[in-house]
Amino acid sequence: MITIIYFARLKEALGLTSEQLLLPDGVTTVEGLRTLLMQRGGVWEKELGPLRSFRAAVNQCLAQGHTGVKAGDEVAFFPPVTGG
Amino acid sequence: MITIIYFARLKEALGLTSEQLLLPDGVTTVEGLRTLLMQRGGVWEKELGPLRSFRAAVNQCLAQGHTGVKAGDEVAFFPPVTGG
Amino acid sequence: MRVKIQTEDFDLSREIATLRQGHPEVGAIVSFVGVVRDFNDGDHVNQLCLEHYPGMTEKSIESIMTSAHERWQLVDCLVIHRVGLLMPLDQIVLVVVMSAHRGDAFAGCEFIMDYLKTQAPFWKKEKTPQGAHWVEAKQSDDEAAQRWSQSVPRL
Amino acid sequence: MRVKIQTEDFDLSREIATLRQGHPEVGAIVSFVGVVRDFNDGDHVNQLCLEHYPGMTEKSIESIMTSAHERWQLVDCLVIHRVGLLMPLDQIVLVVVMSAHRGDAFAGCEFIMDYLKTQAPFWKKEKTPQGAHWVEAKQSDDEAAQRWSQSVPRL
Repeated sequence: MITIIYFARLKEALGLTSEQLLLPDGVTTVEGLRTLLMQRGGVWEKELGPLRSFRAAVNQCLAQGHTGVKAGDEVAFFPPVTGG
Repeated sequence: MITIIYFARLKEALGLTSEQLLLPDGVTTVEGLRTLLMQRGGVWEKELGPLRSFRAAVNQCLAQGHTGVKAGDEVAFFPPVTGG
Repeated sequence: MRVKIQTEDFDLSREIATLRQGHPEVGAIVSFVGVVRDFNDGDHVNQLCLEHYPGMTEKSIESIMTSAHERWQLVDCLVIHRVGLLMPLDQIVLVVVMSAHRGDAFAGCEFIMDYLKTQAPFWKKEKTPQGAHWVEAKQSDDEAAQRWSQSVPRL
Repeated sequence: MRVKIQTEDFDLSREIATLRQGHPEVGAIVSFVGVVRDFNDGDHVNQLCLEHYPGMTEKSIESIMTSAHERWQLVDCLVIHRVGLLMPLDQIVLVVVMSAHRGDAFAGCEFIMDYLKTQAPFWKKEKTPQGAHWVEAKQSDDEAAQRWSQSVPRL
């Protein structure tokens, strides 16, 4: 089980602030997780597709596509940050 | 007639805050004025000599040795500044 | 090293006075205050709503401040970032960096701001007469942060 | 553009609030506060006495601020410099620079401080238990000011 959190534009577009997901075998990275979510189609495919720019964090640290993901992790997807 | 003002270490060493001086013929630059003052000897020679580092201003603008000096000017001699 | 994420406003003088306590070696204090402009890319901004990722926000800012301490001789630093609803002219963010000497304080403060802009998880939503929209990230902010990764130290 | 030479202390928050009035386009405010350190080159500083050249001080600082306005997009700036007797931990100098964007505000503020250190006619006298002495100018301050005369603009 992993926790996925969505922020800002992604949260609104997906209509979801967070979800708990059983990690399927073979999904071991952020990129793998993104591909899995995009298979939901529709807004998922659009928001997490290559045309939309977004960032990910694993356990509250900025992550890359190849960053590992395992049961118990907190994964977040969000747009590029605009604070300050 | 020109006004000469002294500040900080120079003022204390020379025992003088300012003086009014009739500019002799031939003294037309800051360097010329400095040479004139050094001819007073003693502490003047020591404080305005090449071993002591000091700065000059003419009419309240930082000046170089070749900066012109004429009757009516306000000339200042002082150590390198240490504000801020 | 302190990070505060809060909805309330802050007072710069008071924050500096608190930060200075017990640090007689400080000679230079550089502060950055970011405020809500009344005009933004031509649209009249009525309100700004700031969302953040609790937990990660504090962690990422602490990590940026730790990097600043490793690169320059800093005595202490503070970041305050407001979240929630903000109005034009409101203060959004404060970065204070103290050092014995001014060069370190300037560099440390600008470094923290540049990384905060690109790495701390905040998102701004603008509400204008034309409707609400999420603010897009700026290329110039990425470039500002990247220049610090050059190995050549600035004077 | 304002210059104040004064014996009284100043309040940073209040000075910024005054400076911001009528400037809704400001997004970034960078401030530098210089304070009297309790230790200076190993000697315990009891007091600092600041002398200046009235008239030239204001002119030279205004000239530095004008240069900063020519080099960067600044909205307004303020310099306050105290003179007379100062105690350890006292504030000595304040530079505030406001701009639409932070890069300009940081550069303008550091530029003004660097030139103020080398061109504005102030002199510090330290009174320590070992006696009073005039503070010597620092080579590093000249170097800090000189880097701005390179024609390559900073990012």
